[in-house]
This record gives sequence, structure tokens and C-alpha cells, in this order.
Amino acid sequence: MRIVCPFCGERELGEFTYLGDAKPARPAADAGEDAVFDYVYLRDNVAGAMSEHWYHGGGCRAWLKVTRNTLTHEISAVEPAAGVGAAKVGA
Amino acid sequence: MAEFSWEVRSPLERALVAGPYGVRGDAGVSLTEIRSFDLIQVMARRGKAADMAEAARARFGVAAPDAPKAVGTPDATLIWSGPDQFFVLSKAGKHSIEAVGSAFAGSASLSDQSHARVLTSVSGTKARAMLAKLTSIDLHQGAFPIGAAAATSMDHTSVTLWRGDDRDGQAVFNLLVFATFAESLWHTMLDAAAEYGVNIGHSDEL
Amino acid sequence: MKYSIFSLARAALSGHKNWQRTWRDATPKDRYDVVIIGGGGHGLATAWFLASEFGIKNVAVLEKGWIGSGNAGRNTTIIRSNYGLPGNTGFYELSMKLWERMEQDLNYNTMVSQRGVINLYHSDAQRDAYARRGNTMRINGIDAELLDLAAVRKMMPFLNFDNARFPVQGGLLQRRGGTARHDAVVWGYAHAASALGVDIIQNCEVTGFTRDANGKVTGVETSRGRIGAGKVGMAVAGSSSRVAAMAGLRLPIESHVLQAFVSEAIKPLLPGVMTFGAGHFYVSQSDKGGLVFGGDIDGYNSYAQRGNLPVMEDVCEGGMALMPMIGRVRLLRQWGGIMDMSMDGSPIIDKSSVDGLYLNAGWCYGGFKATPGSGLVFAHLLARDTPHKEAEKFRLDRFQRGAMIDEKGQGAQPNLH
Amino acid sequence: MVGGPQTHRLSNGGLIDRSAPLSFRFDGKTFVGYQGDTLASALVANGVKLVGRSFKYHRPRGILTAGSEEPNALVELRTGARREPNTKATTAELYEGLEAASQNRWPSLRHDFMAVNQLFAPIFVAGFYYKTFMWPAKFWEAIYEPAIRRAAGLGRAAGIADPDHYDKAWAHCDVLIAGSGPAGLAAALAAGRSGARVILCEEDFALGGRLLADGGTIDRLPAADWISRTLAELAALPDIRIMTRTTLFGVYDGGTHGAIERVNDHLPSPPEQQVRQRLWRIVAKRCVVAAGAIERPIVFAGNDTPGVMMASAMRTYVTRYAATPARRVALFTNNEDGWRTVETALDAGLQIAAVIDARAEVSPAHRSLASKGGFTVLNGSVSGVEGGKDGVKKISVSMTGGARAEVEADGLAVSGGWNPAVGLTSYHRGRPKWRGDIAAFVPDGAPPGMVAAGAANGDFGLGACLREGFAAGASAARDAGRNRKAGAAPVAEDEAYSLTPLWHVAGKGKAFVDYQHDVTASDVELAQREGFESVEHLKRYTTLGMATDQGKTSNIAGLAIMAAVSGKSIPETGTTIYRPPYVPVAIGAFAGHHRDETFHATRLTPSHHWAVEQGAVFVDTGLWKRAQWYPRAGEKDWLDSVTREVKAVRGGVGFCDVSTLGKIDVHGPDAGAFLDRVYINTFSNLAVGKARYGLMLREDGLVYDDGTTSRLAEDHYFLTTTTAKAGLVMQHLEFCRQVLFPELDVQLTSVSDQWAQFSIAGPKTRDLLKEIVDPAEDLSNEGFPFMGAREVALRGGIKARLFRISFSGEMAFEISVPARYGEALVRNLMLAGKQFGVTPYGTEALGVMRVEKGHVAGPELNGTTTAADLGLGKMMSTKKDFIGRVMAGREALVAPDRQVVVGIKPTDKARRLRSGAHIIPKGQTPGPDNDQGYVTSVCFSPTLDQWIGLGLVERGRERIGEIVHAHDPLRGEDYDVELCNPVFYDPDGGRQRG
Repeated sequence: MRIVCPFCGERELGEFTYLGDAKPARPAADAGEDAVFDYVYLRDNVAGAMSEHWYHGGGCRAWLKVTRNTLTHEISAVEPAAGVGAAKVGA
Repeated sequence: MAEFSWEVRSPLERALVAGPYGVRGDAGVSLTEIRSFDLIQVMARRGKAADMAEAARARFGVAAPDAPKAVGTPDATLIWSGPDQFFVLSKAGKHSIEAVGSAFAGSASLSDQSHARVLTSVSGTKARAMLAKLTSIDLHQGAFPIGAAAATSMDHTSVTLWRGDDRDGQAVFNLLVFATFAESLWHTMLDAAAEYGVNIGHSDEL
Repeated sequence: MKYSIFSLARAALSGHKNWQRTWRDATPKDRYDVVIIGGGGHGLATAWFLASEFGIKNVAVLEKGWIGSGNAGRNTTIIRSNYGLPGNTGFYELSMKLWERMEQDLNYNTMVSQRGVINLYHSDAQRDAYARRGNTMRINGIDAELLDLAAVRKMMPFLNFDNARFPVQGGLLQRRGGTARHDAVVWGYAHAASALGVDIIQNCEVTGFTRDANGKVTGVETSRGRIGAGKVGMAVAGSSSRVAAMAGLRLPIESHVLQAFVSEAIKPLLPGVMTFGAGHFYVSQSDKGGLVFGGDIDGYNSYAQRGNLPVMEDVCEGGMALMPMIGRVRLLRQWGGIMDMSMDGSPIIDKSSVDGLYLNAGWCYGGFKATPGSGLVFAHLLARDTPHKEAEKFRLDRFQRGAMIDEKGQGAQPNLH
Repeated sequence: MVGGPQTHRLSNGGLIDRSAPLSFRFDGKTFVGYQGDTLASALVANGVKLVGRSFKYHRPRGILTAGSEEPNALVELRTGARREPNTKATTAELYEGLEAASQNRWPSLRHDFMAVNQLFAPIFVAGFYYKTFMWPAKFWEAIYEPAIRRAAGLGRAAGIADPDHYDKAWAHCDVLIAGSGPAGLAAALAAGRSGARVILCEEDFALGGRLLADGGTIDRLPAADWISRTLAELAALPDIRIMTRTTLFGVYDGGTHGAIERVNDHLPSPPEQQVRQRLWRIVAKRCVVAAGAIERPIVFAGNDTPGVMMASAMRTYVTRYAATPARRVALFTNNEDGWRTVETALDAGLQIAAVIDARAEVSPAHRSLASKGGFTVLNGSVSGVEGGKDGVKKISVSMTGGARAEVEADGLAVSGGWNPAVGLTSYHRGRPKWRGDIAAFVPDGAPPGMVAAGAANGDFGLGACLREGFAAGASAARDAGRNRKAGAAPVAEDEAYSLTPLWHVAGKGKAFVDYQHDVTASDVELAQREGFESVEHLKRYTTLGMATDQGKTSNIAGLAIMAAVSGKSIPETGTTIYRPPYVPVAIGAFAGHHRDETFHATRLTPSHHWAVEQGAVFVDTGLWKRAQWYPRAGEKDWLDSVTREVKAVRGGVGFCDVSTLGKIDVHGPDAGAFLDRVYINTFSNLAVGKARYGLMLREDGLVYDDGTTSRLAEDHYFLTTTTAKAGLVMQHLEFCRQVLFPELDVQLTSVSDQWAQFSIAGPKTRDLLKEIVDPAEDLSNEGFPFMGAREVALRGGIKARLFRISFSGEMAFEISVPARYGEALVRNLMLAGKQFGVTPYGTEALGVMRVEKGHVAGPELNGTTTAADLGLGKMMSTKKDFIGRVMAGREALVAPDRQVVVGIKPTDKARRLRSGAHIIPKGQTPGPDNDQGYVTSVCFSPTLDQWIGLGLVERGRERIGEIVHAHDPLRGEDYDVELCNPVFYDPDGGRQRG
């Protein structure tokens, strides 16, 4: 597999580490235990296009949000993970 | 009171044996370690990328690279190292962290990496053939022109790679490697280059 | 027809024209007491235990393709019970004991071969972890031996002892571990279950559940029509999330691809199953002569049933690091299976929150060795509505309670288990 | 010249170099061949027909094909450590001194004892072993299985380390082409002229594919001339790379392809500094598969007799190698293409015994060829072959209409038609589709960017191959963004290819579908009878297609027979899933240089070479080499050395390289707030110039890592991690920074390699430091109190960071200098510390002192423990949110009966304690219900003069003082131990604060 890092360009799989589904957001500090349980343990386990977190640790160390089809491994979009552009906010 | 010597020692000091290596005859690959340099990592503060770029221009006369590129100035090279961050590579304390610090005050955080990396240049007619065993990046003339840079991995080890100006009509690839991995990767490089014949050396010149 | 050397010799005289189907080719009935979704090893074993152990014979096993087409047919055939945590230890030993009598139970030679499983260690820390695990096994009445370097050298003189990056220091050996012929396990259970009246229905894909007014599952919709059921059991590793979703459930499971490899057939070279402790690699040699390799999962969610090069290289690097004598042996075939990776690396066998629907899922890459045990405890759950005592810790609510069974200590990140 | 004459070599012709004779040995006998031969062609030229024995029945086998699809002619090539089992004679290039041996026979190929298996053949049908060998159960491992194992397998692996080297490399191109036949070369021309970067892989050592054997006229040139002209044009283009001896074996996601280059297999051994083989990962924007087609056998009785050969292979041997597999040849064909073999044989002066053509009609041209050549054309099928080890003797023919005929011949060429090589195009689980006109499967659902052309796509005519290849090359280049004009395609005529499908001829005797696995037509029928109708069941039950050729010559015939007996069509029956690699690939090549000491990279600490000089013993910690202890003369074992080192520290001063700890610079105005969220305790209120121990959890509430973090400036923290988790914590923190908390202004950099860091510990630490630190620095307890952290100047001008932290429980500092000063620092410490008896210590002594002090480390931070389990529950802030806070509160994680860290010491002071021993209440018989925990870490404590340890024990901290049982059945040990305070040494901490 090859992932087009929005910062570095196309790179091979070995430079990246996988985390998982990028859809669930970390619940707010005052969210209840159920919400956190859901975030930590339950998965949609999508069969098809899925938005995922990958880390370009073997490259620019950016966390990425990759849209990838779990049936075909085809990648349709890659963008910086939420907030990776933080340094750009307000710039 | 004892007399102390604070001699700096390159992580490659023992592994690097200057002279020919591998197959005899004309060396297809030259490996040169550059031993003395300052290396600063500059990382923009949140929302201050533009300020950082401006500060870089003020200090170095060129904008900080905002894409994987290496930009040369007469006394420093600015090398992209990730989103909103870059390295300043220089010599003789001119752009040491002490010297550069105030230039980026408020716009960027600085981290001294002068001792954290080993710098090697790879050139020769077989440099690309040898590097093809180590990097998954396409180093073809059209894909990786002079000034191109990459934060990438070799042999599962993070490196920063950029192409300098050609020397004697041959491409020159510069490689920053983490210091504690350097000896190991050095041996891997020698293995990869041995079949082409290698000329090993070190230099204090960038 | 009972299988034996005598029936075989008799059949030879008639040119083998009289053999019957190994299992009946059943057409679906309107209703069964129990419908099992998934004609893999676990589903078929469950059906057989329901019929043989619990007297429930009005059972159907529904398989969307051909039986054994999932992970039962694409694993590395290893059996062992060398687990270290309460919950796993007893269960896998129950399974091991069932392996030891499987051929006689089923009248089918599944080639259970107890040639030993050794986990090599390369550091003091690994040795200590294996000592802890081996002692757990012994306390549970399971065989385990901690071998030192000399003992490993004697047993496997061909390992790289002299110039290894991470030299072998010893190993944890379970002599009763080994391998079994994976396809034969499927066929054997199908053969025996079918003989007891279980209907095995291939090319029958479940497309939905039928529910009554209270939400209780009353049957399944399939590509071959609606089939009523008193209870429905799911044993569809790799597809658990997708099938459960039809009943509105979300599971603590991700689907990941695990590759396996086999070399060309060569004359006997390796004694048993070996696991490399300084990389991700394990190997055994099949009866046919191929070296069967496995390693880590590829590491990202996938239903593609095929892997990528980095893991293949990683496995071969481990192989060469451990035994450089295999350098010139050639890799023949590469394949991938879809693992039901749970959040703690251990399985889930429980009633679901939907009345009438029972789960058998989350086997990660340990499913094959669990086959007979899984069949027995799942049949128990389906028949009695209470967990078998060796499956009491495999409850679905353990994640809510914080009672994970996490052998690797990796937490809720399935690709690290 | 050694060896006899090459009895079956034509006097001229062939692409062999007659000026370069090569002698070689097969089964101990010496022969001569030529440069340009394969082992198979050289054996053919020497009249050798018998080359192997089959897998199950040990039937004599000859050479069936001339390529990588060969199922029969497998040999052990080379000897000693270089012995390679199952090597296809048909692809092994001949070299001077080549040694090969037949396999799977005893005592010799001609007289194979195991051929008695043929007597049991009536019992040894498909799947027989599933029905027997079950009684008594114990006999399986003891008797049946070893016998089966010995009989199975083919060749023998060397059994000793492979002496050759391998490497791996990457390549990149616009258009990748598999195969250098007419379609492949035309594709390369088109893509190259369009301006594309092209890589063409050819598994053979010669370029041209079928053109090498079948010739033809292209652009009005003889094929050989056209090949030369084309190669010259390609050579003149800027970015064309042609790789011979290179097989494209797989296609992976993102346009990554696997290829194996046999760099030096054509030589006795690789030249100095060169590898045997190289694994290529080729990244291509587009791929044109021009891998050709594989001629398929017809299943009939005796079709495995040596001398029965694929018709196209026979042409290859005659034309390309000038070697004659037979002198009197019969042809059995069901298609037009097979007839070419007759033309070739006649041209070479061979006799044609007869042509058996299964089709109703034979073309007038062939009729006249028959009358000219003086042979008969029999309309019918071969129903049996007589012969044996020495080859074909007589062929029985069932004529259309029922008559029978016999033909005497010493060779039978067979053509059942052609199957496109659909492997590569099917590796992404695409299923090929059936094309009725050629009765073959053609590619469908190829991986993205891949297209088949020519014979690989089912279009067999020369003209079509050129047209399709050229078009595919041009369009691939266009898709890759290369748009220059490709010019005109090469032109050739299209030959007719009329075929009447024929898979199986009924007859008496074994008719083989899968030669290598001895699967017969009746095995397929039996499988169907027993319900193994699915092609995947068929494959698994009979082992059809699972041999080293992966069924290249057998799969389609097998499923055609299954289709016939189950009353379905071939496309309804379907194919099995195609699996890479296309040809078997040496495991060594996949490993490359990652073996032996270079299996993984090695990380060296700044003091490594100094420690080597000191004679240190090293331990692997992850990728690191760390000094484990420093033996001295007179010490009898490691324990002596470690005990000395511990005593030296506790009584004086010692130092240890701790540079392996992960070190992270945390910058920015929100650095404190950030750390508050990732640690369970608070860092935003840490004063500048102070350090604090921190513990971080995973989001599931269990402990992830620990370490000390110092505040060096208002907006700058220096965080340390454990050695094991350094990289993972960095990744985790980046996730927190970039994804979870993007609103915080914080920057992270790893500075692990920037700083050489040493722990200096012992009551004389301050004395030693005073020698080395600038006298102006205040190191007094007031000036530099416990948990202080700041930059100091050293004598001689350099700057260092000093942290007053202690892992050993002694008065201690950690000192950091830029890494290239690390070795100088060590030497200076030795120099300055001589007067205090300064002692370097390794990781063992470090470990002893941390156990004595009750500090938790890896064995306790095992991913299943909570902060409270470690005795650190009180650190969890209740005033803020942090990662893992909520899940840490789950019932089972706060249950009172959890196993928690406690000290453990044997009641018998002379007793050695071992990690991994379990804790059982005293007086009880060990069992699953009273297994209350285990010993996690142990050491011999020189301070207490006994073995001590830490353990995780149920309710451990409530039970301090209780005597329990350490149960260690693995090592046959059982003894009493006392549960005690885990802090064995200086529990009130006076020493480290003093």
C-alpha cells in the first residue's frame, strides 16, 4: 500500500503506523462513562470506505486522516488529521 | 584537579575507515561523513507559521521551506522537516541555537539537534543504485531534483534526505541519520555499496 | 459408512464407486431449533456438540460459500493451550483435550499431531514472562517445560545460535501442542454432524434477521429464503461485525488481515511448531512437507483477504534470522484471512443484547486451536442458556466492567494484540 | 571433453553457443551441454528422458514443458550448503560444473523402492488418509505420521545456513511490463516512444518469449532480426530498463509489484560482493501483463510417461536449443497451433509417426503437409501410452467413430490449447472470465492500473499480440501522463487458432491431471462423489494445484473434469483463488540482508565504545546494546560483578549510561496544560528548575508509561520516557497534540539522540560532581535540592543539564551533555572519580538498586496494571481531566481483590527467588482458584544479603508480613516467602534527599 502524505507526497506503507477509525471523537471531560466506553471499545468496523488515523512516523510525524476502502484497500483521500493544522489556525 | 578534555567524538568515529571499500577499481559510490555542524530544529508556534517564515527571511534572507525542499544560503541550509517546521544546518557556530534563538522568539520553538544526527553525503555514478536498496523514494532526476528533500526512513530508521548541488556532474545526496542508529546504518550502507566499490572519507566542510 | 482401513480396502475393490457424500447436501427446512450462521470449524463443531452432547439435532448450519471457506481454511493449523491468563488457560486446555480425542469422536482423521510447540525466548525478561505463563499452565494441570539454551540446542541444532542479532536463550515448550489438518477438521465435523441429522446448507448467505414484536430473533433471511429458528448462533469470524450489524449491534471488534505462507514441499526438516521471540514469526512443517509460516497481522482494518509485502518480508526476515538454513527454500503461496480482532485479544462467547441471538466472536488469530472447545462451550450456551464454566470470563460485558483478558497487555488497540 | 556425445543435439541451429561447451553432472553422471542451455535442454540433448519420480506413486517422470510451469522435472540443484530442492530443470541455466540430482527416490532414480506405492494405488486415492490411520490414537505421531512425512516432500533442503547473500531494492516507473514476447516488446516500444519511464521484466535469460521458439515475420523481418532492432531502439530511449532473469511475482496495493531477479543463479556461485538474488519492489503507475499463455495438457491414461511433452515445449527444445526430445514424434492436438510442432519437427529432420487430431476437421494445408511428410492423420484421441522409464513406445488411439489404432513413437507432443497466464491479473481476488471461443479463462477484474495484452489476454495470434501490446503500452504511458507520439505498431499476420475443447480421454490406467501431486481424473470424480464439488474443496481434498507449480498445467483441466461429472459448465464451476507468488521465491530473497547480526538495526549509546574497551558485557534492550555489567579479573560470575557494582554505588559513587531513556522537548506556552492532560498528575504547577515523576495511562485507564519530567523554562519542559516506550510515547504525544488537543500551543521534538545522559549515584556523588562541575555552581542540598533540575557549566567550558533525581535510592544526579561529549564525560568522570573509587555500573546493578528501592519497571508496567496496582493511585488528580481517567474507574479496575505490587522475600535467606514463580496461600494445594499472583522482578540484594523481589499479589498491600508459598513447578521449586513493603532500602528516603 502507498499513502499520499499531504506534506511529503506518496510514501510506502512501512513509513506509517495505523491507529484506527477516525470517526469517533474523544468525549468531553464531563461526558459520562458510557460515552467514553463507546469511544474506547466499540467499533463500526466498516466494510467499505472508512476514515482512519494513520501516523507518518517514518516521515514527517504528521497524523493523517486517510479515507480507505477496507474491502479493496483503495485510498480515496488523505488529509491532515483534525487539528494537525493547528499551527496554521489564525495564521 | 584533573585536566579535562572535552573532545567531541562522532558516532561514526570508529566505524568509519577512510579509503577504499568493497569491489576494487573505480569507486561507484563515495561516502563522506561531514563531522562538524550545527543543526537546529525550528517549529512554528500555534498559528505563527507566517511569523516564523518572516523571521527566517529576516535571519537568512530566504523564506523557510514550506514543502519538502532544502534551500541554500551562503552560510546555512534550511531543510524542511515536517509541517511548519524545518532544520537550520550551518557551521562554526554562526547559526547555533544560542545565535539563532532570539530571531524566532515568539514565533517558533527551537531544539538543538547538532549532536542528535550524523550527516553523510552520498555521491558517485552508482549512488542512486545503492540508495535504491535503502530508500523507497524515487530519486530519478525528474522526481527528485536538486533541492528536493524528504523526511523518510531507511532500513526502518528515520532519516532526512536532500539533494545538494551536483558535484563533477554527479548527483549528491545528503543524509541526516539519528546518531544512535548511525553506526548500524553505516554498515548497512557499506553492504549496499560494496558491489560498486566505495570511496570512504570524512570532512569538516559542509 | 464408517471410515476405516477395512472400508477403504473394500471400496478399493469396487473402484471407490460406492463412497457416499461426506455430509448430506441439505435443503433448508422452514424451521430449526437452532440455526448456526457460519459453516466454519466453530459453527460445525457447535452443531455437532449440540447434536451429540446436548441432544439437539434439529439444527442447521448456514454457510454463505463452501464450508470451511473462511478462517478454518486459511490458518496455520496450530493447536496449543499455552495461555497465561485466567479465562483463557482453562478454556484452551478444554479445547486441547477435545483435540486429543477428535478423530475417534468424529471417525475422521484430522491428523492431530502433537509434535510440540515451543516459544523461544531471547532475553531474561522474556524468560520471566514465559516462566510466569508456564507456571500458570502447570497450576492448571497443563504440560509445560522451560527449556534452557542447551536443551533448545539439542532439540533444534539448526537454529542460529552463533551470530544472531538476538540469540536464543531458551524456550517454553508444550509437548502436547502441535498441528492438525485444518480442512479435515471442517469435513470431519460436517461428516459427523450430518450423520446425527444436522443440516449443512452451503451457498446460503444470511441477509437479515426476523424478529417478533418484542424484538426477539425468530429466524434469518437468507439467499435461499426465510428460515425460522428457536435460537440463532453466530460463528462468522471475520464477518462478526457485519452480521451483528444486521441485528443492530456494534461490537468491540475490528477486522484485520493476517497473512500466512507456505513453502514448497521438502523432506522433513523441522520437528514441531516454533515461535520466534525476537520478531514476528512462527513456523511448522506440514505432513505434505511445506513449511507453514505466519507472522503479525498487517495492522490495519481489512476485509480484503489478501496481504501486502511488508509483513511478508518481515516474516521471512524473522525466518532467516532464526534459521538461515531456509534461505534457499522457496515460498510457494501467500494468502490472507480476516481476523476478528477483539479489544483485549480474547474471544467473546455470550448471549447478545438481542434476545435469541448468541455470539461466538473475537477469536483474533487464535480461532483454529479453539475449534472443538468453542463448539462445546457455544453449544452449551445455546442449549442451556448459561455459559459453560470454562467460558465464564468470555462475556461481552467484561469491557464495561474492566475485566479484560489481555494476554499482551496492549489495551483497546486490536492491531497490537 | 568429458562425457559422451550429445546424442540428441542437432548439428546446427539453436540459440546456443557451440563454442562454449559446459560439462555438468546429473545423478553423478557427467554430460556436456552448451552455454545458452537450460539443464532441461542439455538433458534432452543428451537423450536423458527419465528425470524424476512423482510425489505419491513414485512414477517415472520426464520433462513436460520448457518453462516455469514445469510440474515434473524438478531436481536438487547444487550441493552442500547451496543445495536447492525442487528446482525446475526447465528454468535452471546451465553453467560449467553444474551438479543436479533427481529427488524423491531411493536408492536410485531408475530403481526406486518407493515405486511399490503404485501397488497400493487402489487404496491411495484422494483423501484416503482421512478415512484411516485413526487407531490406535497414539500411533499417529509414533508411526503413521513419520512414515507419511518421510514419503512426502520432494527434495531435501540443505539443512545448513545459506552461504549466499541477498538484497532488496526499490524501483519506480511509469509503465511496468511483464514479459518480453511480442506483446511485451511492442508495449515497451509504444510506452518508451511516448516518453514513459519503462521497466520490462523477463523471467528468461533471453528476450523474445515464444518468438525464440516459434519465430515468425514482423515488419517483414525475421523475428530474431525484429527483436534485435527493437532492443536497439529501446536502448536508445532515455528511460527504459530491461531486466532479464527477473520474474514479476505479485502485485500489491498502491501499484507496488514484487519481482525476483536471479542475479547470479547462472553462475556456480555469486562473484565477490555480489548477491545471489535481489527482491525488487517496483512502484509503477501502470502495468502491462504480457506474460503469455501456458499450453495445457490433455488428460489420458499414461499421459505422464517420459517422452510425453507439451507440443510447444518440443518446439522450444528443437528450435531454441537444437535438442530433439524424440526421433519419431507423434502429435496429439485439439487445435491448430499444435500442428506447428509437426512443421518444426519436419524442418529438423525428425520423423513424424502420426498426428492424432481430436477435431472433426483438419485444414487442407495440414492434410497436404501430412502427405508430403509421409505420415497419417488420425481423427481421434490418445487413449493410452505404453512405455515406462525409458520413454514412450506405443500410443493407443481411439478414433472418432470407435475404431482403435496404435502408433509407434518415442515421443508424443500434446497440445490441449492455451491458457492465458492469469495469475498476476487475479491476485487481487479478481476472478478471470470464461471465453468460449478459446475455451479458456481470460483476465477480468485486474488490480487498478493493470491490463493484460496479447496471449495473456487470450489473443494468441502474432499480429494480435503486437497490436494489443502496442496499444496497451501507448495507453499505459498516456495514463501516466506521457503523451509523445508512439508511431506505428509492428505488424505481423495472425495465425488461425481453431480449437475443439478436449480435457479428458477415457481409458484404462492412471490419467494425470496434476502431475506433480499425482492427482488423477478418477480422483476428481471421487471428490465429486463425496461432495467436494466446490473447486476449493476439490483443490483441498485432492491437493490439485497445490504443488510447486500451483497447478499452472493442471487446474483448468481439473475443474473441467469436475464440471463434466457434476453436470455444470466450466464457468459455473469457476476457478480457485489465484495466489502469489507467480513462481516460488527463495525465502532468503524476501529477507534480504536482514539476517544474522543485521536482522535488525542496532542502537549504540554514547559510551558504547568506551564500555567495549572496559570489557563490559552487553544486553539487548529493544534495539539497544546496553552495558549489563563490567566484569573484573577474579570475579567468578555475573553476580560477583553486579554485587560489587551495587556495593560501590551504595558505599561510594558509580555511574551508569541512561541515554536510552526517551527524551522529549515539550515547548510552547501551553506545554504545562498539555502535560496535565497526558499525565495523571499535574505539571502546570511545577516550578521552573524542578523535576517531577509522572505516570501516564492509556485511554482504557491502564498504565502506559512513566518517567521524570523537568521544567527548564516557563515554556519548556524536558520529558523522559522508559527505554522500551520511547518511540510509542512520542507517537502518542503527537496524537494528543495534533488530533486530540489542537487548541493547545505546544511543540514536541525527540531529543533522545541529542543528549548523553548518565546517572551518578552514591554518597560520594556530590564529591565527584564538584570535581567536574564549574566551582561557581552550587551543588549543596540547599542550592540544588532533591528534584532540582537546571543547566550547569562544567569545568572546561561546556554546558550540561543536571537533574537531582534518583532511581537507586541514593544521593544521585543525572547529568546530560550533548551526545558527542558523552564519551569525554565518561572519561572525565573516571579521571575525576578515581580518588573516590568511582565505579561504572550496568543495567543489572541498576535493576538491583531499583528493586531494593521498590521502583516499578517493565515487569510491573506490563499493560494490565492500574496506577493503584503500582501503589501510585494517589497520584491521580481529581481536579482535572486526563487521558484514561474515566475508564480507570471501572469496577474490575478498582476492585479490592486486585493483584498489587508488594515486596517478596524468601523466609530462608539462603534461598534464591525467581521471577515467574506464583504465589499460593500457605498450606494450600496449588490450583487455578488459589493462584494469587506471581513474582515480577527479583535480584540478589547485596544490601540485604539475600534474594528479594517484587510481585503482583492479590490484596498484597493488606497482607504485608504474611507468609505465603512461592510455587514454581517449571523449575521444581516450592518455598515460603514473606510479603513485605516493596521499598526494601531506605524507606523514608533520607539518603536520596541528603
